[in-house]
Amino acid sequence: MSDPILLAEGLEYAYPDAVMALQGLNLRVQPGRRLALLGANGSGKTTLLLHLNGTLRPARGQVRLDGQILGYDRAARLAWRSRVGLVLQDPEDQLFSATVAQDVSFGPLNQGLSDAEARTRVDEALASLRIAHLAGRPTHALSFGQKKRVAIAGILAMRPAVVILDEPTAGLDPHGVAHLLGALRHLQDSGTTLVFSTHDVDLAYAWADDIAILGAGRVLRQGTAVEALADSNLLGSAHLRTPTILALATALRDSGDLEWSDAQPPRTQGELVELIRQRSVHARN
Amino acid sequence: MSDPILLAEGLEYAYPDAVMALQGLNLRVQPGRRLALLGANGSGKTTLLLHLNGTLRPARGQVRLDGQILGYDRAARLAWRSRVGLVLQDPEDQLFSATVAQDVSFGPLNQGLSDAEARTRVDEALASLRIAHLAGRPTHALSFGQKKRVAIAGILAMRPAVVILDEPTAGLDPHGVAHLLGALRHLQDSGTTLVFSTHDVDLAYAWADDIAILGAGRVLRQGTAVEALADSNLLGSAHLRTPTILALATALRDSGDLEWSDAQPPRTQGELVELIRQRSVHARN
Amino acid sequence: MFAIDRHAWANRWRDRHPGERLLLAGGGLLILSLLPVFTTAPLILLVMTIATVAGAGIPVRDLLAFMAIPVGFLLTGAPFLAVSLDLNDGIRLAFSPAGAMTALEVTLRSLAALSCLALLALTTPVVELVALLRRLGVPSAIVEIMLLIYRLIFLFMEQAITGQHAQAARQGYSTFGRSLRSLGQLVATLLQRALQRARRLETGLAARGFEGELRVLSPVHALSWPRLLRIGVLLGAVSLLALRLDRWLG
Amino acid sequence: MHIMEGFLPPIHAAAWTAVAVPFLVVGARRVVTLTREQPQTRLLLASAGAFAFVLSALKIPSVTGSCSHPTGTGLGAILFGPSVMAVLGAIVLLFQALLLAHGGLTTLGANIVAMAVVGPWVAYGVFRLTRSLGGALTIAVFLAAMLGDLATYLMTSIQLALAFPDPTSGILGALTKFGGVFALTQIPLAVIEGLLTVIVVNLLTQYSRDDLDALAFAHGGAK
Repeated sequence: MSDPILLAEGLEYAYPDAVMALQGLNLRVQPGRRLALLGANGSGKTTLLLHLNGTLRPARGQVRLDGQILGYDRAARLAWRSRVGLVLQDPEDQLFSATVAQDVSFGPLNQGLSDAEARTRVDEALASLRIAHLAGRPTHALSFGQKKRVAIAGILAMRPAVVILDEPTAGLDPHGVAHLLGALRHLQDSGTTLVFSTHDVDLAYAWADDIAILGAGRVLRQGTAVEALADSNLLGSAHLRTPTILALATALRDSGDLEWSDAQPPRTQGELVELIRQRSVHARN
Repeated sequence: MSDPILLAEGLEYAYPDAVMALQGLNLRVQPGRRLALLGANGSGKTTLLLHLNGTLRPARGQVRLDGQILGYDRAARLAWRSRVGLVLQDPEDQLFSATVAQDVSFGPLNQGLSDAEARTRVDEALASLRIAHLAGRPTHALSFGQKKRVAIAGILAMRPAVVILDEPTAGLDPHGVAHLLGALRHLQDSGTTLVFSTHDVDLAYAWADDIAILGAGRVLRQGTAVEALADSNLLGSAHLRTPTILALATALRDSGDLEWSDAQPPRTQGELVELIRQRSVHARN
Repeated sequence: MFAIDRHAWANRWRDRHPGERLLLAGGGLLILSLLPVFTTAPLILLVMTIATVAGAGIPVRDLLAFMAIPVGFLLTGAPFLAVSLDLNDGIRLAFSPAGAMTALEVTLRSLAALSCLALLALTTPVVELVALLRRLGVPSAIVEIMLLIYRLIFLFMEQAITGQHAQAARQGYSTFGRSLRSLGQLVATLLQRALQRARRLETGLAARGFEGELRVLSPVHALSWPRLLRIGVLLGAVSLLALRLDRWLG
Repeated sequence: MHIMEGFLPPIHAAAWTAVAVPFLVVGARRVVTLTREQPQTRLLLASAGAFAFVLSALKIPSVTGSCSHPTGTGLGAILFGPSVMAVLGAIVLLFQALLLAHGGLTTLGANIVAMAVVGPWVAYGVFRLTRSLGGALTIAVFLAAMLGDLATYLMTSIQLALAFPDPTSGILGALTKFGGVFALTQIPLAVIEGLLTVIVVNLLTQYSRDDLDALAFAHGGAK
């Protein structure tokens, strides 16, 4: 196992109105992988994300970036946020400028880049999310899915090593989800580490390399997707459920209809259907 | 087929910024059933819902309630909204009062009920959604799922014959979805007609009696859930996809592993797993 | 979101009529205004603190947190009263014994008054106090607007905080100039969203028969006459004791 | 800066409350008329009021590093007009006292006079005057917000000076004392608030004309 790029150790945090949000949370983020933070509403996902980019400061515990314990003075936070980008759930919360290109340029300009450099970054970020054609459009006239992608582009333009996304697929239709995941995959291929929070077990199973299951302000289990989702009791107690594809694939293996190894389980509808087809072709031959 | 309780005929509507939202839309809502309006973002779902309760007035076409063409004067709208309740997607758009009980009392009082009657309605509505314990709680301190249920209670307290819900499960975790659907099922058992919009094909398939597929401001197809979802090309062109359970059940039938009739297809993860188990028990016997 | 509000909704007196606390806190402020400060203030401070902590069950720590910011203001403000400024002979600052007495008086009165405010604010939801305004002749349109403001404050605060987090994530507060610009963008966006929310609420409430008025059921809290009487007696006793002590101290 | 609970002598607290009342009555009448003509105005005004509360809770970036909050009087007066602002400002001040322990009940009247009456009226007056003299919108907004802010603090200084005249040099000396302290801390903040308000109004006029039109009702369409 390589050294984690981000490491949260014993985080504790309570909101001003005394609601305890994190209660001794430990998490490791491996570089270059996709980590899903899977948890029900109120399990502390968003609070954790705000700790991972230094927005919130834990009452106890610490966050390490590349092994270094992070400070909370201004300079440290600025450096931290250049390495770790955070995309919040509601794009309305993070689009402040009149046009798409202006909005995406906000981060690079704040980083002190020149106008020309910022422009390059904007073009790059929009292209990597396949929304270059939106550059001149007014932000308020975008569809929800477009706003979501513009918000992500605003972070990408800062070229962070880790991109953290809060519920990236919330509110998107199947087509929008596919489009977004395609763009994120492209991002990962270029070496970016991805962390995303979700309560969608099917999404986490289909799309994450690693999963951390959150409940009551703690990480209840962390491992590869299959490891983390194996225990249906744990999932139930976290107000979650077993992913549909995994449940069916398991039932089909139990009934002797299908064979697959834990190392390479079917993850998506397409993969499972394919497996069923192949088997029936086999059976016929 | 019984007479529709709501009937939309040739609805056309354009927003002030000239975006055409409905383009000759026809829809029939059968009494006592659950109808899903399934469509991608921007397909006109919300605009349609706002027509069904008389909030928006079509440029062309008409809406019939119990066979009567509906008017748009004040009295007609009030009467209409007493019969047809609308729950918006974001509960924050419908909750305005400081405590739950106060908020829920708003509709009944507007209907001209006495304080005592309104109080009874509030208690009833809260009980039917299993949130009686929240009555005295401040609205702003509720969780998202609780807010959603309080917003629905605010409509139920008016005792509408039809309840329309815009994306009722959006933002809810698996546990919250299960809880909400349980409450809505209970509502249907008492004779209420339910119409809900969603872009979640799995939800629509698992939970609707009838489905209308929307695309580009029209109903592309309406029928029972299985009928409406049979054509995967149509779903693709509407930016949707085949529900996972239906896709797998079909693959398993095609491969000869499973038998089921179109009249009673497996709808949920549980049903399909059960079917697989039964078959393997059969096979062994 | 606000610690004060959380206590107001969940304390031992939650189900009692807000008029009772209003009488206690308001009566405390009244006698504090009418009677000699040096003897009345400590008594009021004592009574209100005991009522808040032992009566309503507010933890001492949270009561102290309530007092912390205003007391900070007091500690920086009051010393100014003890200093006199002589303008005749150039500008000269000097300690003034009379001013020191004023400073002490102001400090005592502020602390006592603050304890009355704490009792009221920590035990009574703002909306229940606002509802009482209707009886004082405040037009119902104003009262309804106040109640709605209360509800929307939480919504908009959340958006403001989240918006600032989002801007900070993009280095929006890295320099003074950028901070100002980010804050300006945030405020403009918040206003736009506030107005959008008003329009969406109009649709949402129309579905519930909204025609302009925002009438809802009032919560039923029975007014307890025995308790009101006891509060009256308590305030009377404090007044008498304060006067007696004042005479005794001469 | 709010005058805290109990700080003013009772007579002064009562007197300032009496001064505030007529402004509130006039403002309330205007609000009642507006809501009668257009019932939905309730929602719009409530949103405006909640916005004003949130605005006053935001932290202003400061050069020195100490924390401060915008008063919002200038922006509020320009957007909503001074008579409506008196009511909204009073509501915000009451809520600040009860939710945040900023200000107080006995000092509510004095704080209303300074922050919800004097500040907004000065801001509004400066804004109209500058505009009618042909000043650019940016200049008018800056002056309105800055002077509205300073007027608020000047008024607070006067209130404190009247309540606590200097033992040697009387009210004038006290005013110099309080005013001097406030001037030192407040002039930079007033300038910052002026700049901030310019940024906000510029953004709104560029990208959000409809919203400004929607608000213009509150003061008879004044722009």
